[in-house]
Amino acid sequence: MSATRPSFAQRHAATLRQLRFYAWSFGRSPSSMLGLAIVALFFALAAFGPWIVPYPLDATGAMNLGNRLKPPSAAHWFGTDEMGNDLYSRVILATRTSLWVGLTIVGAATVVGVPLGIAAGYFGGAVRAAIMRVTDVFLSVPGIVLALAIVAALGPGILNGIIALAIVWWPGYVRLVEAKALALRNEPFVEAARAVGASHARILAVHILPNCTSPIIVKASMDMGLAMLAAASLGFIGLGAKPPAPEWGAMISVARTYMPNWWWYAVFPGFAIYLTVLGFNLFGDGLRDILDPKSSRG
Amino acid sequence: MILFVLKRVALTGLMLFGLVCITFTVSNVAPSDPAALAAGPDATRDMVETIRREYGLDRPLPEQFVRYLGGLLQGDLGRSIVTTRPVTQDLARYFPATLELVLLSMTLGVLVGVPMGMVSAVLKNRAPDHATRFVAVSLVALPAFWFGILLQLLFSVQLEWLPTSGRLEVATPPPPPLTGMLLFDSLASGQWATFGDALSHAVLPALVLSFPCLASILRVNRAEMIEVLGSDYVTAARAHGISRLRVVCVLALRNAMLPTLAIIGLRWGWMLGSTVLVETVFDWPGIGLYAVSSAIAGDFKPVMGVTLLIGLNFMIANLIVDILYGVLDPRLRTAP
Amino acid sequence: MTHFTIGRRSAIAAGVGAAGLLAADPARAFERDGNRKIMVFAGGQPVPVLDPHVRYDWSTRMIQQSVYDALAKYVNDPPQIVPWLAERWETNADQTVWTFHLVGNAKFHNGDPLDAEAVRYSFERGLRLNKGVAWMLKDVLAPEAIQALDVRTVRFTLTRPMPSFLTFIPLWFIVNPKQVQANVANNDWGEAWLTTNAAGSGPFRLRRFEPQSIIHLDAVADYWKGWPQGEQRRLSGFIYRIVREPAARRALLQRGEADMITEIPADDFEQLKTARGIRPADHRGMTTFAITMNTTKGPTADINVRKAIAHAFDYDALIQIHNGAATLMTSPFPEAIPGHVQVPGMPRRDLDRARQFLAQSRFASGGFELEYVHVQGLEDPRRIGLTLLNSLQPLNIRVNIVAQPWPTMVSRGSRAETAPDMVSVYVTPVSTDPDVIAGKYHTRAHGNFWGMHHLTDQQVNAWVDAARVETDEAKRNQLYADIQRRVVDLQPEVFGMLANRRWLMRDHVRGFAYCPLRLTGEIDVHPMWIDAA
Amino acid sequence: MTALLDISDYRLAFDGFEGRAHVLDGIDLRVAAGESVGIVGETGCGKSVLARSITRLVDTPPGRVLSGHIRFAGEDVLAMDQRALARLRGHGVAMIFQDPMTYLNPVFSIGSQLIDVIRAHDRAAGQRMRPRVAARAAAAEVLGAVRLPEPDRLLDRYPHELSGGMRQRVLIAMALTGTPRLLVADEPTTALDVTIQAQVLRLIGELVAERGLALLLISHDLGVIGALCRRIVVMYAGTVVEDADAAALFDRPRHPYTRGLLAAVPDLARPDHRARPIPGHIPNLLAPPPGCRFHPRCPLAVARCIAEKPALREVDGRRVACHRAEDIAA
Repeated sequence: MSATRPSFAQRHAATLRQLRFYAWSFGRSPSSMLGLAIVALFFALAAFGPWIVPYPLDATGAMNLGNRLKPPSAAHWFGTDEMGNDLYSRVILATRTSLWVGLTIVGAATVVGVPLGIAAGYFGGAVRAAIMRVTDVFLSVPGIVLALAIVAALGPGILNGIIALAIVWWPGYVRLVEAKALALRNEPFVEAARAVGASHARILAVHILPNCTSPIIVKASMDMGLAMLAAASLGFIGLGAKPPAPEWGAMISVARTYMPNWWWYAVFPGFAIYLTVLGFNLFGDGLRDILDPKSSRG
Repeated sequence: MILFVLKRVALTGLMLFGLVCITFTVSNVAPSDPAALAAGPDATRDMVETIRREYGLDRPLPEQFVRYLGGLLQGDLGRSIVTTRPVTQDLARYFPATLELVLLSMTLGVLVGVPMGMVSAVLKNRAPDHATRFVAVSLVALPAFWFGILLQLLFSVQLEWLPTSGRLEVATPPPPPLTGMLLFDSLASGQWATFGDALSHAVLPALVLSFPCLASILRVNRAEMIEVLGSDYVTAARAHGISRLRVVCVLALRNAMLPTLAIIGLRWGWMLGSTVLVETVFDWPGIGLYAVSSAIAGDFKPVMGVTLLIGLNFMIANLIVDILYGVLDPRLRTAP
Repeated sequence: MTHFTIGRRSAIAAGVGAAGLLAADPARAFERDGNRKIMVFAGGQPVPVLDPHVRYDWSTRMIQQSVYDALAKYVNDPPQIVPWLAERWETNADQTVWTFHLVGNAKFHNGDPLDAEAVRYSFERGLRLNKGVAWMLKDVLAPEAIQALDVRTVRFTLTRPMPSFLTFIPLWFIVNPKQVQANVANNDWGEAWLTTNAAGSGPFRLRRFEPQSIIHLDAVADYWKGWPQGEQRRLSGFIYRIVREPAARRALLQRGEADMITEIPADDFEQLKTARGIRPADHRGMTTFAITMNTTKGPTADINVRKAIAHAFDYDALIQIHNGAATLMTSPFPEAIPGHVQVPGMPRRDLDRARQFLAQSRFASGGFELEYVHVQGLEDPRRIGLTLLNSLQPLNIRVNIVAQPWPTMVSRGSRAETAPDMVSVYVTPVSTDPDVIAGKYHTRAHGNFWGMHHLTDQQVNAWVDAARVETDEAKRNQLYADIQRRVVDLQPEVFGMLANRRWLMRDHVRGFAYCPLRLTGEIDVHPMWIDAA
Repeated sequence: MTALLDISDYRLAFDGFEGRAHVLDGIDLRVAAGESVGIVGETGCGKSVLARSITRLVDTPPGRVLSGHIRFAGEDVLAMDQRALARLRGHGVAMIFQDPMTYLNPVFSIGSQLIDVIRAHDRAAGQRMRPRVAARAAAAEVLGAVRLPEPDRLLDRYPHELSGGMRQRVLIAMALTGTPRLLVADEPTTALDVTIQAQVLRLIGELVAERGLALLLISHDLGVIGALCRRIVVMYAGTVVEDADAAALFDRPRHPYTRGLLAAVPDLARPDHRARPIPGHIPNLLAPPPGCRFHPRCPLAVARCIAEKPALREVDGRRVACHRAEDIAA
């Protein structure tokens, strides 16, 4: 009977049409496509960086003091830094650090924020009041200042930076998901599910969570860039990655004393941050336009 | 309305308490001895002890916490070990500078962001719109600390159009203190030269600080404007022959004010926080710089003070925005 | 009220309203006040607390030295102690009683005479506050043991012989008791008030004190000690401008908005020292840099590991990092400290010997990781950390470079169990007293940042204790020589280098005189002037 | 004599994902001065787009006019410049819309919105805009004209403070501030309670009669249209399928779709009559069916219906677009 079985395309016609529509809308926006391209490049560099850079050892503590602060050249496309290391290699290899930072912060924020948000929105009442009050407190904390305090207390280092930023990042997700879950709670299909005696867990898993995914995906993709930017900012204040690991913010922090005569030292890492954050933001913006068009808010 | 405000104030107090708990915990998670820093590198142990006693750091943490809370109720944020002065005095000294910067940035953000958002919305999906959105996203993506340095090098070092850092030329006497905001004070006392001097110092940091805010305002205004322009009442207005210019500039702008206001409320605290970076780059002696230098010195009372101040600002800003919403939005005005 | 005639500034300021941001006029290079000039000096370190008995670091000391006077003053290189408020002094045979005779004409800025009681009060205040400078004298001097014998005579009676007593005297500034007492709150000895105010007698008085940005001093026209450059040339004022970014400081100097800057990155210095209109000052410093190793725990407890590290370390890189503006230590003591000897066999990079040492240790094949902690935000120690990491790779020793805030680092280092394996430590002697340096290796030092090695050696202890009370100079020097050799042998640290102290100034700046006993960026403003039309 | 409104062969499409949607496909419609015409059709048949097209309120892009023209009082609407358009909107064609809540700006008072419209009309007429105070009097007057009590006080109130019926009256007032000759009412009563519906319809009828306006009433509700209109135009999927006198249409529908539409209406007067929905769905306008757009749902469809698009032609004293119009028994 296999001959009469509907093909994959037929079975999922609606889904495929939806996806085609997304792709079509996304592709129509040049800025979204640019974002996609940058994000793809970023992931590629993070994945294959060590194999494509000319001096992979320069990110692990090599020194070449005879070659300090050389301007960009054929041998060193982005020039060299104050330890004689190849900046091109270090900038490329730092993508991995950034990727890791972005993923971890956003991941942690999602893991903490989404369940809390769903619980608050779905259960309402005292649960919601408690969760949202705590969230509001955290939201009112100036993120970078709290992160600064945390890192100053724990000591610098990427991990501490990530912890600090994750602590200030999750409340945004609670807010986002809570509003959505609150709206969904009163949707007829949820009421129907409740009426037929579905368990809370089932309702949450089957009805609430899937309907929250679009805004979460959009926010997460935007936050990737912003989290990297925040981590770089901490790096700049001197609270970033441990040497010799390359990290853009920390590189700029060192490089600023070499401005403007050794401009390449600060310019390339800064541009890398800018491009990456830009890419993720454009990408997220594009995603929002197609997945969550109603919410193009600040 | 009064009840609403009272409730909000009570809630704000509760949230401040939460904030104190958070910052206090954060400040004490790691073994750090700011007293050693204050005592100086050569100090003997008993000298460090003297300072520790003086600042109550020798007490058990719960006691320190209770004392801090007690002080807080009387408006006392403790003393900075590094400056030896009460944190409230330091904040009073540095906050006006930050406030000046943030107000200027907000103004910039609104003056540029709102029109750009409107233009972008009117020309939706055409070249200027794509360009504007690209600029908006760029402004968010630019690392403020990096771009600030670049601007500084361009305008101050290479072109020598603007001063490098600080708030006034060294020899310019500050205007008679009124608010501590030099721009305001110099205007109030009619010192135009001083005003120009202060403005030329504030331009770059304010510009850099305004970028994310500007982008937000732009984005929100664009979205709101698109929504408004697509709304039935705009269709109706157009059907009644009201010119497009008037529809965009007057009717829709009024609708756009509310979300802009909300953004300002949201961004207010956020911008106070991000002065941490901008003030570091531009040597702007405000609370951001104060927080950074204190944090690096392990001097946590000032960090807590700054956090609380910004948190309080955030809460108050939101309260004001909520109240203003009620005033500006007739739909909420009569609502209970 | 002084009137500034500041041509370009006013023009800029007036024009800015209309965005009239004029291009710089390169001819202008200093602030004028009538015919006199105001010197602008830019550095990165603020002056949070001005009280001379509470705080001292280079920027603070520079302002303190300008608004206050001490009984004596350090000048010149090699350093000398010259009479200042005291015109002469004498001591008894065992150096326990010191008597100072004051000049007759010194007066405070408010006109009060500076008498013996003011000196007594100031020393008592320093001791009672038990902060800042107190450590120098608190062990030998009780507040009651200071006597104002008459208006111009002060006597200090010490509890034990102290040959180095005089070396600390220039660091104790004299405050005006009347002014201070008038501003006492809660029995604080006027501490709160003196934090941002001054009650001194120095060549300058405080005009504007903004601890994080600008400190503006006015010269005292009738300064009791007079002006070495002559009344005609003396400055009208001095402005210390706090500019945290090195690039911004540099720009200020290049634009002529600062007459002198300090805290200059080595590479910047190289570029600017030959620039037109700019003059460098480059002098051998007194600040030792060492990598202190924890001698009580982990691999570094093993002396052979320590020696292996010391012989693997790339000393040349230390010099290279400073673009040659540093000298390697030839002993645990800086050269300018009396009693310094060149210790033979100071470790230098020699990988074979390093491997031999490692082979003799319990960790013959390496394979372990050591933590290297440096103060967060300091660039040179970070680079040195990278050098260390690189140097130890051949020994199969990994290095974990950790930046920590100073208080955290000190807090960790105060106990042997938590002290890091390796820490970068700068030590700047504030006086020429060798006991301070030798004391770094005494058991007493444990708990202080320079004692993070937690070394306990009875021999060193005994010698240090003997030397500090030995009044015979030859015997004392012999003891210090023994200590230096012994310490090198024990290798509690990788003995590093002494970085040069460097300033850049516009070529119209005159009267700069280097003295190694000032702190890193500190200058003595009193004799300085600006030679320009 | 030319008709007041003359739409001929008007074809409008929207470009979007998956291609071009042919929303209006060759509309022919004439409205004479003072005539009341109703347009009826299912949701999505293009009647609202048609209404908006009359005053060029359809944004292009995404809209795109493929052919045809629209003339109002002899002037080509599609060729008008902004000024002429403003005049048309103020003094030619007035529109009232479906949902009075969303068509009033929530953050402005009623008075402010009315005054804006009045002043805009002044300008469109080439006169000096009267000052807001003077315009306020006019606004109060026009509110009175739509039978709203206490118009002066009403001016200072906001849309959300009014009931639905009042809001619709305000919208009608707004439409009548100029000197329109044609009133286009797009589902004016759909969002209202049934009791209010009748009042509003009566009001519209009275105003149209008083002022001698032509009326183009758009609704999916045959009852509403029947109450006010002498002539009814039935639209299906972007085409006019039947255009007839109301009585004739109700009595003897000549298009199968019209017949289906009538059959779908429950008739309370005849309880035995069962409402029968039309089977099938509205066609996908991206790829409309060839020939007659109704043929997939038409019980009478023949091969010709698939092959050839039926033109509007005179049959039985009306215009019908059906090859089998003659075959449909009355």
